[in-house]
Amino acid sequence: MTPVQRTVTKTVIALIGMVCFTIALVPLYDVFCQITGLNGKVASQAQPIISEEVDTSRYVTVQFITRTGSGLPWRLEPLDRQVRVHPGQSYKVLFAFTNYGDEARRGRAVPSVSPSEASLHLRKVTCFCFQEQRLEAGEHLRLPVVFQLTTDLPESVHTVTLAYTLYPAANNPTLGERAMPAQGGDA
Amino acid sequence: MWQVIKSVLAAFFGVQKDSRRRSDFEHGKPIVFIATGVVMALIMVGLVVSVAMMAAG
Amino acid sequence: MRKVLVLAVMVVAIAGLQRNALASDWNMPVGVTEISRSVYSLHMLIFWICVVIGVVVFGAMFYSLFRYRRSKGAKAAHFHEHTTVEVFWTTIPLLILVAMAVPATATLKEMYDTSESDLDVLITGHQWRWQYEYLGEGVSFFSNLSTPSAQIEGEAPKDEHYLLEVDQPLVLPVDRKVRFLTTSADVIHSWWVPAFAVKKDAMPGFINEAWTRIEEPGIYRGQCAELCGRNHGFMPVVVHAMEQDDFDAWLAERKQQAASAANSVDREWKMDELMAQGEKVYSTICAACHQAEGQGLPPTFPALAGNQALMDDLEKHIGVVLNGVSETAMPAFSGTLNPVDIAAVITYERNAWGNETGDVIQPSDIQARLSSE
Amino acid sequence: MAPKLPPKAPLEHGNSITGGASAHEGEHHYRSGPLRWLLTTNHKEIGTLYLIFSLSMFMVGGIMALVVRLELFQPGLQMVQPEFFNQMTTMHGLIMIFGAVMPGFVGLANWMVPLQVGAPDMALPRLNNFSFWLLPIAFVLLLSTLLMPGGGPNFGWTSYAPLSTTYAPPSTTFFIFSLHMAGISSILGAINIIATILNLRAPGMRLMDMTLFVWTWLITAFLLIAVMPVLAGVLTMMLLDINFGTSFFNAAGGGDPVLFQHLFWFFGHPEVYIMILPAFGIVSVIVPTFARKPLFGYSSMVYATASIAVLSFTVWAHHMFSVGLPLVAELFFMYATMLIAVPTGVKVFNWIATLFRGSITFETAMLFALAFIVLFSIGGFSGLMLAIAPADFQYHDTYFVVAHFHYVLVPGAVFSIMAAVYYWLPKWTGHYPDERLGRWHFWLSVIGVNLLFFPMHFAGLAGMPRRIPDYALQFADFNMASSIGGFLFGFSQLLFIWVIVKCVRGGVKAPARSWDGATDLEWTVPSPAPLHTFETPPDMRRIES
Repeated sequence: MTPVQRTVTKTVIALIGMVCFTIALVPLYDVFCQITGLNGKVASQAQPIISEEVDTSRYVTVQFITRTGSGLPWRLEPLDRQVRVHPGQSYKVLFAFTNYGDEARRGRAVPSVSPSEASLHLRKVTCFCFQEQRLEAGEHLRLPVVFQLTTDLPESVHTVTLAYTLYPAANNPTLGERAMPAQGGDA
Repeated sequence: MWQVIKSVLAAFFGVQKDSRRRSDFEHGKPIVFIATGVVMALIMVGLVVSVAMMAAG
Repeated sequence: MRKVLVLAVMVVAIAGLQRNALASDWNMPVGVTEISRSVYSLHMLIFWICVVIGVVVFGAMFYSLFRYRRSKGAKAAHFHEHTTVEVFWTTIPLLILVAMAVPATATLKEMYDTSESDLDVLITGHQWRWQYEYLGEGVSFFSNLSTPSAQIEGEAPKDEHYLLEVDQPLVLPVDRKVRFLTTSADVIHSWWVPAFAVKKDAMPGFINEAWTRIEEPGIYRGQCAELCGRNHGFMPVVVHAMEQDDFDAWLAERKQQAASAANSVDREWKMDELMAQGEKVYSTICAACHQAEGQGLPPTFPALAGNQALMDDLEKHIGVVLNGVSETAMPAFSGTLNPVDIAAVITYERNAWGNETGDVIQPSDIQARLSSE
Repeated sequence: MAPKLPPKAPLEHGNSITGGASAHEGEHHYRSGPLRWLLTTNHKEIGTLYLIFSLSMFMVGGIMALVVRLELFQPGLQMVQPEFFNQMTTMHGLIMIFGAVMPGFVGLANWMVPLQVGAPDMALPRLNNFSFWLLPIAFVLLLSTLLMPGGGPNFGWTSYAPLSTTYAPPSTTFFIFSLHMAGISSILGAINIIATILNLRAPGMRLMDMTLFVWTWLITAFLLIAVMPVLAGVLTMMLLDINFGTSFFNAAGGGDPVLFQHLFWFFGHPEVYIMILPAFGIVSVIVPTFARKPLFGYSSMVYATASIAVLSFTVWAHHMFSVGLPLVAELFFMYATMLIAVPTGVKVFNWIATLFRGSITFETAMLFALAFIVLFSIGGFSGLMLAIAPADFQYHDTYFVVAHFHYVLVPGAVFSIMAAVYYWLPKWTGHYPDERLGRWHFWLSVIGVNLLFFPMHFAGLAGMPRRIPDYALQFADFNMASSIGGFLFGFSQLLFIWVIVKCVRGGVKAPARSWDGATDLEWTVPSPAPLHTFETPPDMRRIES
């Protein structure tokens, strides 16, 4: 190999390395979000409850916000708009799903947590957001979210807001889709 | 090795003596400098992250 | 020639600087919150640091340029390094920056402390309006640009608050910690009020937080700060801050209105009532995309006037308005407009601009569709 | 208006060390006419092609900027509708970055890197031809989207999802293809430049003997290799989201629009340095020439460049302070951004120390380089202000940001390219550019550019968001001043074209060493540089001081 060929080969190897790195960035981002709680992303599958002593010395307000995106004739409402919880204890909150359209549809609730620091300390045992839901025309359904705030939640957090946005599920999931894992959750 | 680290530190700082860099470029292998540079960059990132975490309290 | 120019530039710069200090519309507003004042002082601090560095550096530069002109017989020296000097002028900026970072960090931490709020407002960005929802109060409404299009098109003189006025401002109490939760129904928007130093992106599917504590009653104006499509420049933010008592009265009145609107759903509406109401709703909500005469802006925004496929299919028309169309700019209005407005606007669309279906949609019909039973 | 080709035989011999010009001209057979330009593998011809392409894209992007400034001359919608306005701002950004500034620097590298390292040509001449011709194809495709139904890209050059995916016009697929092509062109160009610098240096020329221009380009080329794949990746994800139903950036499918911004700015911030490092190199070559004094702190300059390049990978999220990052992330990116200001400052100090006790003359090239130092520093100052995260909440997405990056890119990158053109025109054409016209061009540009961009600081601070076609009345004066400045700056570039054309056609003959303070290797070959130079490499060991 001439020196030029050697240099070009090395450069191309570096280039291929960067291409691989770019492809890896997407899963890396997800991992990074899970570790740091960046962007209020929460685990997309069920986590076990940690049995720890309930911190009865403080209350944290947990708010629920629900929204429906375009194209899905559904309504989603929490039965309790907000609850006051002790860190360490697990709670169950019911959400009412209604399909007021005239055909069966599949939908998916996308979760978000604010402040994002709190997402590290929120464990969900059960959530309808772990998988798609299917509702018949006019069907009415109550589904639970069972969650726990861990006791190491920073003292500065007094309010945690959980938001769920309903979107129509893609009818035919295509290649490469980063679908929410279907396992976990009993809802 | 210490010389390499010193040179790379100087690079981060952006100041280097002419004689110093002459010897760098005559005796050092570029790959050593690049590798040290990358490692030092990572250390610096770690350092700034820990400062940020401390500041965030 | 050159000297005259340099002199002129300097005079203009100094004059500009002085006006800058006097007139606040040349500078960042000081604002009406503690945070906005800290931000302002950070801004002025870093500004003056830059000015001082600039004067020293450019001073040295222009001195060298003037003093060492070859035309004045300057002979070039041949030094090309001086480590002490270099270390010195690397360290100084570093120290200045550390000094800057300390107050900046403190202010940032303050901005991030959204805890223990007195009032929570959910702000949703839509193409191209803001929706405000007072969490737990059951009050929610859209805030639309109210500047008439005649002013934008230059057919009428422009008001004082041209493009910064809305039909329904966000009303907030003063001296209360208000927490904003921002999200979006479509693309990314950014909710910004300079007087509060609050700017937070509204992301579809995600929730962001910000907060403010307004100290002075008044009307504060801002704009959407993130490019969100065609009418990005036409979705202002207006906040009306008032004393707690006035705010309570306003909120009660709002709830009253919502209740009476709910009552009017059950009665039979006449065609001309629906058309009148529908025209109002259409012009504030729909006209931005589908245009004043229903001609649309194909291919992104389909025409409604003469849209035979839609006129032949009433069910589809109602479905689209209620639920929106996924992956397009058409939002769902079932959760954001009341049944009267939805019935009215559909009736209007089916009977205006040459669409003569004669359909009259009753609010009670819409209400029935939205209820599960 | 094709410029005169470099003559095949040297007109005159300069004080060449090694007789740099080739004597084997007769052996080559040249096609004539357009085919010659289409198939050329000569670095000087390809460099010329790049520069002509860059200049024409500068004009096209400039016309778009003038459409924007015309609409913003007064409040109200007068000339264009908002969707066309958005297409103009987007296209202006894309064309200026990928069509004007980057190819401008690549053109200069093509011409000058082989001459400055004593190489006969680029290391991979045929690849060089291919890299260039990708560009016109890419940009014809990009411009053609304006004529497609729904118009061209209208989501800003940053193309934030989902505005650029779910809500984008149908032409977005073509926009993605054209940027892919421009990206491939940049990558191939970078590989070529790296191979040339690392392998084809004249015998005895060590890395630390290279000019700063070559150094900065070497580092820039590595940056290109590192970040262009990221751009390609993010564009491909957009393509998949739009056409193949994936949900990388679509919240509805479990994706995240913030991911787009992280990926984009991980490319985008080093890209900013890709557009300014070669400018540092140019200024570091021109200032010593006209101060007749060696560059102060050469090693520091090289080290600072490397340092900036490395740090540029750690600051991307300072473009995203308002997207709702966690506090720790905000602090990290604020501190890292402050740090990167230090090596940048060192460069400015070094240039001034180079001027100090020099013997300074003010040729047009020097004027542009001096204006670069001052005006780029102003852009640097506003950059420092933008780094302060709490204050950035007020500056972000306003005209203050527009003012900042235009100060860095126009009197920064663009002025440096103009300085380089005035500096090397004698080498390219054999004639000095017209000094009187050059001065007119310089002063009109400086006044125009400041009138254009300085008031934008005030408009932004007063609260004017960027990317809006119409604005509230309190911003009217600033915008009118900006628009007047814009037209002044825009039309004074016609003077630039005139200077170049005039210089190509004739003028005062330039000797090999066209500037008396110039010491680099390119000044040892005749002016104009013959088509083939350094076929016998200059032996640097013999001229070792």
